[in-house]
Amino acid sequence: MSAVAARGAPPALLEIDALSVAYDGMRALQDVSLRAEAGTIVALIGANGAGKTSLLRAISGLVRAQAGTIRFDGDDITRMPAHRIVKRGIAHVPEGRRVFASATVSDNLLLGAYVDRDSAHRTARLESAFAAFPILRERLEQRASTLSGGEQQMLAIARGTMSGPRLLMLDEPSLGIAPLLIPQIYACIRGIAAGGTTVLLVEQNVHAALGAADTAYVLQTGRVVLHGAARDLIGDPLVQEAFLGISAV
Amino acid sequence: MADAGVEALTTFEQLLAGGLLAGLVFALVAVGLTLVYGVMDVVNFAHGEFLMLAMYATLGLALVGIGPLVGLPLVAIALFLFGVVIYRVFIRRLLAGPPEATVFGTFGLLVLLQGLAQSLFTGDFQSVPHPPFQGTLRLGAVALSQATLVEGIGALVLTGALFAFVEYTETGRAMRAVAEDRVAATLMGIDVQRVNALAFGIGAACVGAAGALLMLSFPVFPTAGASFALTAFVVVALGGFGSIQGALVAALLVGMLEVLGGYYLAPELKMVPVYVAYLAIVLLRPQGLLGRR
Amino acid sequence: MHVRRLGALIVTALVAAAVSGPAATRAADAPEIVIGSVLPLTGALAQTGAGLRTAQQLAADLVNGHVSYPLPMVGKTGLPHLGHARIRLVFADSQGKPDQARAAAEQLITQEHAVALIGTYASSTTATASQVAERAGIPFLNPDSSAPGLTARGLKWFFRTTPHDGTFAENFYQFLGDLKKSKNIAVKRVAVVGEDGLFGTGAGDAEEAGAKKYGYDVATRVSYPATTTEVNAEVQRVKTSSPDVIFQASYVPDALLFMRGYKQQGVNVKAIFAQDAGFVDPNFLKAIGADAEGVFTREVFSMDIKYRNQAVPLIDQLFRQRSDGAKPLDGNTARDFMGVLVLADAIDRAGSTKPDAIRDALMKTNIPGKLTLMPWSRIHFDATGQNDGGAGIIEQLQDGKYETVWPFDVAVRPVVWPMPAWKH
Amino acid sequence: MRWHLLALGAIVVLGAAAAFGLRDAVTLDLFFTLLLYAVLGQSWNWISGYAGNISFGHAIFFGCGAYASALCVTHGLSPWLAIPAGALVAALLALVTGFPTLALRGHYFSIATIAVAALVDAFVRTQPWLGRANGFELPIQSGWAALQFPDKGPYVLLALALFAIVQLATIALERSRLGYYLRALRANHAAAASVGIDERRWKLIAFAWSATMAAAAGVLYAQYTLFVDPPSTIALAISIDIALIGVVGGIGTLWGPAAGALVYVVLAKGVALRIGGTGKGYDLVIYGAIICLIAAWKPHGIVGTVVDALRRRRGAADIPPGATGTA
Amino acid sequence: MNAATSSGTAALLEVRGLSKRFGSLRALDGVDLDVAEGSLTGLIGPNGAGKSTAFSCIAGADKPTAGSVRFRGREIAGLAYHRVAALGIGRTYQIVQTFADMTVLEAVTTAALLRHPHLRDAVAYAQDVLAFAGLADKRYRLGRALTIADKKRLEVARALATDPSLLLLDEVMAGLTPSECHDAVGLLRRIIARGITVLMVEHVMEVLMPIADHIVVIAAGKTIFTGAASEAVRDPRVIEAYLGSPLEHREIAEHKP
Repeated sequence: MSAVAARGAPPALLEIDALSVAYDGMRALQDVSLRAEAGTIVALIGANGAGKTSLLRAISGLVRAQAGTIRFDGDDITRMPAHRIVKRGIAHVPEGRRVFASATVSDNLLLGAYVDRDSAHRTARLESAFAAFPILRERLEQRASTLSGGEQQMLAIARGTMSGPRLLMLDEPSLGIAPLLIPQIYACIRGIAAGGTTVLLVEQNVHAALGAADTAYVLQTGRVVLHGAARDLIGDPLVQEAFLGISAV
Repeated sequence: MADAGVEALTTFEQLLAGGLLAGLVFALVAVGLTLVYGVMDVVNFAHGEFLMLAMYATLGLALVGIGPLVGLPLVAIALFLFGVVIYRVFIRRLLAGPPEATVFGTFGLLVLLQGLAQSLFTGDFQSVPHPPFQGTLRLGAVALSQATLVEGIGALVLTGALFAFVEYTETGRAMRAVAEDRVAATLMGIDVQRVNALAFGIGAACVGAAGALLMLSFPVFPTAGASFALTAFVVVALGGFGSIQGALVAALLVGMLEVLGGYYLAPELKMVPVYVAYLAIVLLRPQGLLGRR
Repeated sequence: MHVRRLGALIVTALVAAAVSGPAATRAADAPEIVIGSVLPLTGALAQTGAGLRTAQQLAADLVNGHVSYPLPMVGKTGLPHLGHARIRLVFADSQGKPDQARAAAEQLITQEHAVALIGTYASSTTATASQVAERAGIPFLNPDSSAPGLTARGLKWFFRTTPHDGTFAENFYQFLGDLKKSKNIAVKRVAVVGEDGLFGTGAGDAEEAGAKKYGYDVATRVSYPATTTEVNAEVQRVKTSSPDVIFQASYVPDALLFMRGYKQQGVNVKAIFAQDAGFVDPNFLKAIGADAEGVFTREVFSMDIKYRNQAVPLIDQLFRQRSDGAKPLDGNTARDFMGVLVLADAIDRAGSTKPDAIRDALMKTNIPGKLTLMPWSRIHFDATGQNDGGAGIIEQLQDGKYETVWPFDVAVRPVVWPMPAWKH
Repeated sequence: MRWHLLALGAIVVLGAAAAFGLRDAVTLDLFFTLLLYAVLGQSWNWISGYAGNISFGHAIFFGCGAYASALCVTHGLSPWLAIPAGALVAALLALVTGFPTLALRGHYFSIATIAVAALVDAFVRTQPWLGRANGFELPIQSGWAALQFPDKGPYVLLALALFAIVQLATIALERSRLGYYLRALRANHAAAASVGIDERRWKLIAFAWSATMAAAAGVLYAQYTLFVDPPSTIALAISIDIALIGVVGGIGTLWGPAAGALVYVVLAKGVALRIGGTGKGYDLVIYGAIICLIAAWKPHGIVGTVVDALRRRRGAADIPPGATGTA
Repeated sequence: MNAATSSGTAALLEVRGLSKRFGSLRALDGVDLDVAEGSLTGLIGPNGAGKSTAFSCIAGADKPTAGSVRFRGREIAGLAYHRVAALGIGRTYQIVQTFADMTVLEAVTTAALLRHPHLRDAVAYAQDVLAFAGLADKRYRLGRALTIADKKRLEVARALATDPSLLLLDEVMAGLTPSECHDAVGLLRRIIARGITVLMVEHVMEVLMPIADHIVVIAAGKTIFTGAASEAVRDPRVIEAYLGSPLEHREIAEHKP
């Protein structure tokens, strides 16, 4: 049941081995191992405070690992400064979206492409972002603060794709979004993965997450308690308990 | 005696024009300060001393035959480098401490730079020899100093350039991102330390340009920056810390209030309307005229 | 002219040798007499203070030396009535702050056992330092502070050689009176302009009082913050009050702002009377050029005066040698130089280092104007301790140089009246 | 707490011994200045340290006391009257200016204090009854009734008494509702409100007391220096000196202001005395460099650093109350 | 329009039509809820539903854009934060808000000073509260040096020390291990036993099920359900809002770019 990275298996795009993280007097992650193969969608699920966000923050370099290693495309990025990790090809769409509220939609998107200034790349990525979220094209010159919550979420995801990452990490992309829009966002996430980008997804909406993901990891109080193919996990009572506590009813 | 009304009107026009130009000069000095604040939340209390160094640099160039306007880019570049170095070796450290560390750290810098100027350049008042634009421009009954006019135009160009830089360039965009959300900016691949250093350098370069222009009409001495800096702090706070447009609007307002207050109230009370306006405005809008939050 | 310059050079060389070399005639065991000097050696006035210190030290060295000048006590190898005791100046820093001046005075009296104090330039620091001397019963000689109130405090131990703002203001009105007599000029309205610190306020008050006394109208009184960066309102106020002359007390930056403002706004007056300070600063002249032509200033000293004392250029030479940046002797440094001589003279005449004796001697001081560097009739203290022989001079900027134009008997140039109109 | 009282007691005993035993005016002057600035720093510390509103206008309250003293003496009233009068005016000024401004946060408050101080300065400079730029010179008198002495001893005793009162008041503050509330407000004003703390009310109380202390120091200063004018009492430069003393020592700590005053007196006065006489500003260079170094390497100030070190040594674990400077 | 007021039931807190906008963002869009005296009411909803904003508006930390908040029949909407606290509403924060540089005892004492102005009394009361909350042995630790569970406990203790009649608890269980959760539930039961009315925001319904008398579910800024906990988990609106509807591949395919 424990998630041990399969030794001897071919190297995955992202390989995390025995990662431990602590901050603010709190042990956030303990001995976490995880693999994400190129082009797949990996879901991280678990209750609030289980350590999902901490894991993403550790990968993107926002918090320092106390022990363990994070390897991306074969290279050790455990102690790399956050801004250089982005250059390596990892984009992180953080919890709470954190769009640049007073900047325009267009500026937000261009900031997403900060590490890649090739204008042809930018144009192409802009086009695919608009294809995924047509509303953004209409809102291009509006300040991000004037967007609705759902639009801000779309902007955040689109911004994450603008650097052309090989790994896109999404922290609760369905948060605060009208249910009607969720399928649209997930369709887009699948589209991104289909384009060859690996997606690491933290999600509270278990059905949405497991429906979209290839593999999934269940976290509880900083540890991986379960992992496997997403399809297999959907019906697992442990998942319901770990995350919802509703199965008991 | 019917002329009395006409004369009063002329005086008013003259004061208005004078206030406007004075305001532009304040904007010239304030704009670099507000940029630095906006990006990294630091009020650089040594801002006036940066200005003073720029004025000395301009003087030095003038003494070897390079006039203030030609020297301006050189001074701006020199101040830029100075700003970057100061950020890298000093300000960065302050940012890691408690909020009051930046306050007294930059105060220490103020004292240090004044002392250095005193020991290097003596306390004498010094002006550039034969500065250009010493004439007067007349628009009807209104007479304006050419030098102040050039300074005012410089202020507009500088404010405009800075605004355009921050709004429309890649780096400016990165600065805005850092200003708004350091973490999110990092996630865009922006090196926050580098952007901070750059912003501090550009803030210093603005002061460099301001210093070069001010040498058209002011002498330099070790405490020359202080007179401008105090007004600049009020301008920046009034406009909203971090807002470039806010600084321009506030500077014009301060210039107007100072000149009109000085005339219609009393010259010794000329700063009274300025400070009262500051208090009134921040009490109604705690974030300043065009500040956010 | 040439002869005089040559003579000056020779004497200079001799004095330089005398001052720097060992004085053979000095009694080896002659006691030292300590005079405490409180000066602004750090802070905003530090540079002025450094010059004053140089001037005072020069005076002390000349008193202790053996080269003679037509100046009191100079060249007698110390104080003859005290066994050729040398005087030693001990300096203490006022930082230009009243509380620090007080502490400095106390230090000099209690630790250095100074027999008399001299200083302190800024009127506010002189006020506190002189109180310490008063309390301790030690004579205090003030050569350089201009607030009139200093000698109106009823102090027993306070003596001031320099004329004060009241005298300077009176000088301007006397000058106007003289002009009226000789040239039949008519001045009625005066504008009084000054920075809002002690300097500008003191000068302005005295000028306003003078206007009342001599029957002039005060067209406007403009008091502005010294650190201001623009004077639009101030200049308009002066302009709309349409004065005949302007009295002005400003430092360099504000003096420049005002002069440019007057020119731009076409404020045409018959004369601008400056309270020296910013208006006589070399940089002011350099920066403003021909536009300041015709400006008058009050002074206490000028190298261009028809001096009655041939020591003036020689002391100037010596001072230049010692001062930072070869600065010429000016009103401040000349007054402080003389201050030390006045004290030395009194101590010598007292023949004692007892404070009472020195005070009595000071009260009997009577040095003829010819034996000073100053354009004064004499140095003699009235009951308040104020030198009643002090007077200012009035200079006018002519051909880029301040030339003495009043009193007429020491003037080197005739008055140009009115000031030339602004050239555009 | 016991240690604080013992330390204070030791200082009072030593200071009193110095006041009675020493005749050396220079040393006594240094003591007096040190104590006076420690009082001013502590006064500033109440509002800017404990409550966290960094003020750059604190000198106006000092000025209230100094001017009250000058007015009393020049109008033939007892200078003792200036203590309550100056304190009252200062407290009122604090209430009137604090009511609108204390709600401002961060630099907006700091600039507001500069603005208020500039307005007070402009007011004084235009009022003939306040002596305008000329200020007041207090006539020389002697004796306890006149609060003036030919020797330094009594002044040092008075300053020592004031210092002791202010330190005791601060110890009491740290152990009072007000002190707890101020620290809570500084740490987190929203959380403080959630436990029912009325920010404006408590900060106004602190501001008024703070002003009162500064005014008392002002009276003592005026009676000591016998000269009161705007640059030496209410100017921005004085306010900045006071603030620097507060932060260099360590804000929000009981002994910080005293430590800051020590550094200030030793550096600003000592360095100036030793090497300032050239007019070349070396004293400023050294003083400025030291402030910079403290800001960069000891940003919590001297006492703040000691307190942090103590805490760290004890493993941030079971520190009984009163064992550290802030407890 | 306001049934609860006229009915005269013992509703300690009545919220009607509570709305809050931040710029163009509608955080709350008409929330209604009642909290009966002595009850434990759970406020649940998905992340971003507006639970914390509703708390802030009730506690006075935010001013609602519209709507009414009545506490003991008295309108308190828009009242200053500290006055609401003084009236007897205590709260905790979702993201722990410590008083930096204060020990546990000092922080709780600060709160106790509201009802016990003398420090000695406040400290004594704070000691009681800490013992009650199970923090007595950590009273000299700095707040920032506690574990997350103890920080949450400290927040509860701090709020309790103001002697509230209504306690608003914002996700006090989030991030706790099962055994810590167990302890926290124990504390909650003791709080209720003291007669303090509790309104608590939770994300995890499991916690609320056994202890809540009443559940209010909000989603997208609106109240969508009020009733017993056991009913809530069966309510289709709640399930959809809370769990999200299962994504059909068909749906995704429709939206495929």
